[in-house]
Amino acid sequence: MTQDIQRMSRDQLAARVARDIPEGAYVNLGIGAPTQVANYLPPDREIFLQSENGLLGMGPAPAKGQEDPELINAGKQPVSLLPGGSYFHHGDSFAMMRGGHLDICVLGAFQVAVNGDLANWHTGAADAIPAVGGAMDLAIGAKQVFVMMDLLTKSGESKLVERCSYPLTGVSCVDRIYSDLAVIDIDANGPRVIEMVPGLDIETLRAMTGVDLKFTGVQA
Amino acid sequence: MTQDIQRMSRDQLAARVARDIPEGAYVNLGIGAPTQVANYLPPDREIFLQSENGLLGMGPAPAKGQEDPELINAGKQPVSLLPGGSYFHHGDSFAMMRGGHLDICVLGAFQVAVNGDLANWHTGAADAIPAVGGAMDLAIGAKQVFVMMDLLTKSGESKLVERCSYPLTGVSCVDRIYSDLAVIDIDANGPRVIEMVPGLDIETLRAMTGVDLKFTGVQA
Amino acid sequence: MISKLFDSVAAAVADIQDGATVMIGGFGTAGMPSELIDGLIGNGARDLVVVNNNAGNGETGLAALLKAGRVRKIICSFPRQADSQVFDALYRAGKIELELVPQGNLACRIEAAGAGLGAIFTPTGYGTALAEGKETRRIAGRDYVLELPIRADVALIKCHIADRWGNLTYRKTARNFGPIMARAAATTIVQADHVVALGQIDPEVIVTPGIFVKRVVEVARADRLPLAA
Amino acid sequence: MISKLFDSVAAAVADIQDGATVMIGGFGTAGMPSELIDGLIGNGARDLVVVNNNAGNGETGLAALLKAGRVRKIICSFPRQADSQVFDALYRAGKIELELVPQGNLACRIEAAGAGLGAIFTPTGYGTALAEGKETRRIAGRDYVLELPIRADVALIKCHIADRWGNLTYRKTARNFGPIMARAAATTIVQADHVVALGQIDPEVIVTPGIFVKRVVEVARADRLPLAA
Repeated sequence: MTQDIQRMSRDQLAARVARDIPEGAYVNLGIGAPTQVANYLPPDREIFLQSENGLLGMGPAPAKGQEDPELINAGKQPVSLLPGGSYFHHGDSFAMMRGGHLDICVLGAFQVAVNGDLANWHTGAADAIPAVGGAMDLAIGAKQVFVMMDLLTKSGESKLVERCSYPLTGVSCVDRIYSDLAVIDIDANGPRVIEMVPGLDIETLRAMTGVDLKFTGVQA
Repeated sequence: MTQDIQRMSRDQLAARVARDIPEGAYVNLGIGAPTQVANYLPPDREIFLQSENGLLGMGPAPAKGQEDPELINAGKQPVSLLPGGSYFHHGDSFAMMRGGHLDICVLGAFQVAVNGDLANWHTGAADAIPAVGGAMDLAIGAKQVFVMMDLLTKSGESKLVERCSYPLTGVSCVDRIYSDLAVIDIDANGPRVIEMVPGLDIETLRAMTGVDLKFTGVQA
Repeated sequence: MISKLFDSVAAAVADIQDGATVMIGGFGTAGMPSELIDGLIGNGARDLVVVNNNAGNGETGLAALLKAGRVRKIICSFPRQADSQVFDALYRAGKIELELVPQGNLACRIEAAGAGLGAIFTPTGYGTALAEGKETRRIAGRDYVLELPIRADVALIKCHIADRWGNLTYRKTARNFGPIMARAAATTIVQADHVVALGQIDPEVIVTPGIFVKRVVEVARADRLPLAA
Repeated sequence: MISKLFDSVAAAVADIQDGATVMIGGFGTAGMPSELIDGLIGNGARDLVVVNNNAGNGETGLAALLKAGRVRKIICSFPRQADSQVFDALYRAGKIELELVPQGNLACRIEAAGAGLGAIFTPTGYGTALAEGKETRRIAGRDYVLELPIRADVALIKCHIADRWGNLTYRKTARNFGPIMARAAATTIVQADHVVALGQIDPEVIVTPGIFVKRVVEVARADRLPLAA
């Protein structure tokens, strides 16, 4: 009997990503949906959040009225600093990324290719004003790059693709995709599905993505 | 009537160099004789002494009993820090040099060539243990490189030479030589004597050095 | 006695020339030296090349400089923001040139300039459109792009506390590009929340030593934060 | 709860392997992590490659490590000193390999490693024997030498104050190579004069954020300086 596909909500997805972040990890959460992951990090785990604009040990948004315009995150929202946190300049901040000191970064994506190429900064549309920020540094810098995205576009096209049609952010840099339908590892052998949401089966997922998927430990 | 050549002593030479260091200059004094220049800087001029091991605003040696083994200069002697001084790490310290932020450095020399090449780190002797320290960084980094040396070796050979026979510290980097016999500028046109000690004449100096010297504003 | 203190913003920025490359600190509005930028608008210099992480927010500060038509080109990582309407309009009208640089390459190219390096091989941007036409090299199994230093004639930055020798400390994430831009410009001009007597800043906590700073002007904004006790 | 604190020097250095590249902080004896070096001597690892500005002073610390015959090669800028007799004897006997690097190139190669750069063009050493055989390039009218990063398996450094997350401050000129080596090693091990509770170090004055540090051990030397009031 076929059940409906139980697609994960953004919040469920953020919680799912949060589950995989171990205590002691140094983590950068990209602008947008990845920022939500912070809301689901278990309070009993000490995890170090880095923000590209020069802080480590980022805490939650301050109470209303306690905002400080000189204490913001990469998305320019007010944040707080945990005891044990630190401030540093942009050179040091991007040395942390580029130098491989971050354990994990979580980024959004327009497309991920089967070889791990990431496209998340530019749709390539002629009238779009490009803006890259720290995406390219994070993509190639962190020890593990997690992507958080819907697996399909609104019009139903797979965002996991044979080859990115959008301009690249980084080459062969994505290690894992957390999507609303499945969790997919990417390594030298290509994409390998390690989790699917209830109601989704291998054949359906294959048909949705149109790329060669391997499966490990998932229920058919 | 010929008078005796009134060769400058090390202390006189240090005082002569000090006279040319203007207020507000950022200055690195090399290990050895150049360190003595600090003793002759006029107390009414604010001059910023940098030490390669991470301090700016270096003050004189502390009173006996006040030495701090963690506050030393490049020669590993105890020093003090003036109010307004600062500490920084080696990356920042050598960025100051290499990035052209120092106005003046004063170095010793084995040889200086007529094109400004400097040799001051290694005699090239087969059994010598080489040690370069920060000499090569200072030689190419400071806006003006002053050399402080005896013009002749103990055996009477000129240390201002057509071409250095000792291994180079830096290429075309010396701007001015303060020697016990003359002050000599070096630019694209070669060496130009701007001061001689009393008792020395142009012909004698030419004969001593054996290189093509120009003279400006010196008494024949 | 050396004093780098200036009495007014106008005097501090008076000699910025047409065509100058001007680094402007700040990440969004945090650390943006708004009063110095206002001074630069008043100064009248044109055809500026501006280096900043962004391309202006709202209608003030860098956005106002853009709006005044003084900027020929901007070198930045993240121009498009919710409130970057001034830049957006100029860009769509073809009235401003954009050099888009990944943020970390912006940082390390500025650092390279300050540190006197001739060029650096950076892994960021390899294989992307932002590295097109640039020299690449595989070193120890990894691919890198050759990037050149970014220098400036002038840097305008904001700090928290300064003294007459130009020693600076910053406040929280307003630090951002200030320390690295201070090193990469021929003339670094600083607006300080507070100027204190020489020796009042602990030498261990000075972030920018005075060697990198030419001019300091105290800007006592109404909303500035008091000195910590 | 994350704690990088170790109870003993021996435990902190226990897994340093034969053949490891070990950065050792300090400029002369200022900032030299003598107790960690003693721990490394006790650990017994051999065929080490050591990166330090000098090559040991007197008979203790790095000199003792050399004397124990554990070091295959040293990368440094200034080996020959008045009290470098241990190194001098080994070198003259052909028992130790020396890679001599200008001090600023040592610094920027270590920085390049920590910052993930593949290589840098530096002006220092151009045209000298220390650049022989290295690639050179003229960029914007100046000559540069291509230098590669220096990485390490382990960095041993000394700091003044640390906390359980590995945040560090240094003291005076004992800072020297500590902050840059901390970033360039896979495992950075720190001896601290003092360990304080989390949050006790002002976030504005932390010089080395904990991300660069793996292990901290408090070494309460008899002559250590007390915490400032």
